[in-house]
Amino acid sequence: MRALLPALSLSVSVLLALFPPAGRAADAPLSEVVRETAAPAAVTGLQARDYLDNNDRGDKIELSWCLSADDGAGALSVLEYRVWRSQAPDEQGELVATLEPGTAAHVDTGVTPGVAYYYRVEAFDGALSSPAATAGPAVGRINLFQTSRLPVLVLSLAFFAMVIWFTRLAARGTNLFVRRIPGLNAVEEAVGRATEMGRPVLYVPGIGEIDDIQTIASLTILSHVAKIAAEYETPLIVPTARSVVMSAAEEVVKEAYAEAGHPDNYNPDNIRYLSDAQFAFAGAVSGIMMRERPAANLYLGAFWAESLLFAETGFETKAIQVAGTANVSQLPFFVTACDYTLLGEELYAASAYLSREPKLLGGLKGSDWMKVITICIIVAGVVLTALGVPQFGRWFFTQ
Amino acid sequence: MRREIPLAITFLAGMFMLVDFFVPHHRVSAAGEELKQWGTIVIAASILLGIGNLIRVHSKKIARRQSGWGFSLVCLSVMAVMLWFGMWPGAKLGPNPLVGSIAQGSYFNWMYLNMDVPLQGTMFSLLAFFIASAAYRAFRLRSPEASLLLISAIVVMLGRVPLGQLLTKGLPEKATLPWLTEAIMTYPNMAAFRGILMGAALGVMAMGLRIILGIERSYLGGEK
Amino acid sequence: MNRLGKFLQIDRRWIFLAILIAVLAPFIWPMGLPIVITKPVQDLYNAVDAIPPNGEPLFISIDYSPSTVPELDPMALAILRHAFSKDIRVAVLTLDPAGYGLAERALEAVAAEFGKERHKDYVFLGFQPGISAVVLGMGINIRNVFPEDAYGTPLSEVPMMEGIRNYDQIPLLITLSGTAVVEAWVIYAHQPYDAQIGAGVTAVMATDYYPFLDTGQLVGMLGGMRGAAEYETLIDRHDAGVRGMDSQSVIHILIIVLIVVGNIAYFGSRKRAPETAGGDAAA
Amino acid sequence: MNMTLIGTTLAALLTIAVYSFLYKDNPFYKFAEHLVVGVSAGYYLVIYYYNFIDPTVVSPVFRLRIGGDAILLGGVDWWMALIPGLLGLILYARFFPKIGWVSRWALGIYVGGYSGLGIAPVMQARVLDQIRGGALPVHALHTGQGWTNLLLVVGLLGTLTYFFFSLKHKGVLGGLARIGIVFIMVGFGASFGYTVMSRVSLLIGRMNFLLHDWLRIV
Repeated sequence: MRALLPALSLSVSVLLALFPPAGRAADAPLSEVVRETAAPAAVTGLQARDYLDNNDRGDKIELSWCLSADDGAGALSVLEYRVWRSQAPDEQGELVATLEPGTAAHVDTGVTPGVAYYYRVEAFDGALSSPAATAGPAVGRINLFQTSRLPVLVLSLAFFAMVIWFTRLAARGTNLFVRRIPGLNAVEEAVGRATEMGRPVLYVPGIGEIDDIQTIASLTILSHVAKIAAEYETPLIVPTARSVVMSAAEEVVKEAYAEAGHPDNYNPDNIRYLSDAQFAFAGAVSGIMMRERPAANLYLGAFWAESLLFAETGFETKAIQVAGTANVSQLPFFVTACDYTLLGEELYAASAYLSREPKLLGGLKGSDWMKVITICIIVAGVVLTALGVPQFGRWFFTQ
Repeated sequence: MRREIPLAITFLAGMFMLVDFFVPHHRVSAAGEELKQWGTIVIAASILLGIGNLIRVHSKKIARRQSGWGFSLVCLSVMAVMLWFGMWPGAKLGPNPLVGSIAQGSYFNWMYLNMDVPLQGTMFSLLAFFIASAAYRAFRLRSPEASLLLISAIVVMLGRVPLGQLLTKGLPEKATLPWLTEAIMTYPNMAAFRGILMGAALGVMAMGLRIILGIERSYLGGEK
Repeated sequence: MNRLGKFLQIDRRWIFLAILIAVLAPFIWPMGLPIVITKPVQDLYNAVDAIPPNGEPLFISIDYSPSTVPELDPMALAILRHAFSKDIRVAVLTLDPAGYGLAERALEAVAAEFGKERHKDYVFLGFQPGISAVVLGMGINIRNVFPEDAYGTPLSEVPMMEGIRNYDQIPLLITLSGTAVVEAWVIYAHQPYDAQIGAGVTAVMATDYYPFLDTGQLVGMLGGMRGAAEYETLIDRHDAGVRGMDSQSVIHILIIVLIVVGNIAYFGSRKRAPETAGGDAAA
Repeated sequence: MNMTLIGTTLAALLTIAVYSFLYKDNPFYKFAEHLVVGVSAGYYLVIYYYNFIDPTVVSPVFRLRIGGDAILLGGVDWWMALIPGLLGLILYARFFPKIGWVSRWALGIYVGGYSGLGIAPVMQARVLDQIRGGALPVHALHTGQGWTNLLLVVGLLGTLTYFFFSLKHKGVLGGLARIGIVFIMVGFGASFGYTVMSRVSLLIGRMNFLLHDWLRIV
């Protein structure tokens, strides 16, 4: 008996070498060959087509098939399905997926749009593969509009229309009402006090990058502050944490001094880049407060944790402090530690209000009426859900 | 022309990125990726602008022997040392260079971990002290609103630490501090922050639109 | 000015001293107060726990800088220990230039602790600037934004990254951050690509992200050192997070006492001497 | 003494130097303050160079890696990498008054691109999704869920009203805005509580470093 087994396997392997079963890898281990001599049944009905949800980038092809007859049954039980992809009908191509038994569909997400692909699917039982089912060509079609994002487009366009409309209205000289923003007058007052005391004004435009809207709003306010400072002939120190913000601040201040008729008083050394690192910046600004003793500290822009460090050090040096940020987590500190605070959106409103440029009010008014629309949609949503209309939530589900 | 070209560039770049969001076409996204890459390269290249300003301000201080010029010298020389340790090309030879490398174990990395990290962390932690003094001198029950702020702050401060949780241990679940904290976070806090989030989002979009359309141009430096 | 008014004006350095004592004392005499697990932490723990071992990797984005190390480093260590103890593969990246050294330090330390092998069990992808560009780019192909790992090995030669193409093959991505980077992951990875995002944030940012938990935009969240302490309790490996919780309790109580005393002194002094009342803040 | 021990001791001394600021401004603090500015400036410069300028501009343009130029930009030739390099360079045109205005082109690409990039995703994640999350069913007032949903809806509407600038806050509008400010203040309080936690954690972290990592007494 002991001699019989090797002899048997030898003869089988010779036979197999002469008449290989379809799909078998030529170097399959001998022992497995002994155990199994037939591959699992092939899958049937393989189909390949463009993935149809109209939102993809054309990089997906959807496959479906009927399970191999041996899936989940007997000794030839399928262990996995293997999906191959190629660009020619008779090529083996690249293995793109191995799937668990019981799977009869797959979305191939790695295709190049517009290229024709052929697919082969094989059932594999651990040793042998079934004959491959083939399908193709299938082409991933590129879509030009992502329909699932339609609600975003509709609301955005409505919003744009309102902003543009109000901006034009303002440009034509229509008086647009904006409610009083507490603390706005304090800015001028603070600069005035610094002048009386003969000490500089410190203006920190936040630590946001130039693409942060708060930074841009802050630069608009800075232009206004610089004009007052120039008129009062009070030094204005602007420390920044970003290089680009520094160069923009230089331009803004230089120009404000020129407009105020004091271009010679502009001191480039007072617009300083300190550090990109948050607390290196915070520490250095605290140092400026302790040593150069500004009498008015204005913190307007995007602030994070350094807010309280500034506000408390400024309190210690007895400066009058005005702050404003849309970073909500910092507002409690500014509110408690500073003399005046612009809350959230008031910062944007202030930039429109202070620049005395009616055009800028358009954005504010547009946002305001968008808020009304938002409120209406929420109320409508609440009512519709109460009435048992579920479509509402679905419409707002975007991807 | 000095004014129009940058505004046109802003408009085109902005509109393209806006359209990119709605168009899944791979060529559009590839071009969008490219444009974003350009933007970030501009920012990366800008860092020298700031460093240049830093060097100018401090070297002026040193040259004029202004008060504290010694500290300016510290600042500039440490920066030079960091650059030397980090980028000296001649030292890149050898399997595990200590100079000219930023890998773990190099001098550059050592300076970062033992100087930059502790200094920044410690400066940040100064806030714990400042919060205490602000709490003592500024948190007043001046108005009903201020009282609400204080009460909810105290509940959260107690509800999130083990000692506070022990205080209300025997009480029914809905009277315990952790439950109240969760309730404040999940209801009033969420409603308010959601509202602020939406409002701020509109502000951001309005400003974005104004920039693209060239209405807001202060970042380009004034009006001329 | 009366006595209460004077009490209000004490040198703030006494307050600083009180805080210093309050933080140091529990280190020397620990109280060992119990730690209750909250839902967002449990959710994140479960999400990590559900990742199959030696399969698709957990991605951790170390998006913090030196200033928030005390809060976020314990989280990174706890999550890494959890993953490695369950043989979950880990890929680490950073979107913060200052996070490079920190990410490397945390990953190498925990990997050595568990005897894990680079490129087989974990990979460090390094730093790429341009937050939204990187996050969006990873949705198309990780190799577009991280063509090689931090040490110059092409990703195609990293065995554990085989077949990992974009968010479809990432079971969970955890961002640890003290800034708005978390929102970038939600907006540019979860929204367009349906990536599963978890977050570990500083306590101060936690309030901002509660609305995202409710809508499922974040699967779970660790908030501050307390979150780290809870995670450490869940994996039963106490470290800096748990060690600090006693001090946290004591200082919170101290600050509340300061608020109460400050108010008593303020209103007490005002009743007798109304002219000292200074409206110093606008709400 | 090995490098690790020297490093930890140095870090501990710098930590103490920063804390000395709490007593008063002094030379040790000034030293630490200038040191950290220098170290971090050097750090950023080097990290940006290695991770960004080198792989995207310097390598593709100057080293002309054979067939491998395209690593980052998905099929971009080396000359394409010149464009962002030039954009970076023209930022420095501002130092030459005659061509200074060219530097605005680079800013235009950056600010314009990112403004456009931000609009739609912000509308989606912060407006649409939050509308979906905010419009909760409130009809089932016989259940606890109904009441909490009502609370959330009213709080949201109140907050939105508070930030409405176009009309004076009077009447119904004033009432809603008043509810809004109540919610905002409770939210701020919670935020304050969490921030206290956060800052205290940082302090604890530094103390843990001093006592555990450096002195090893706990």
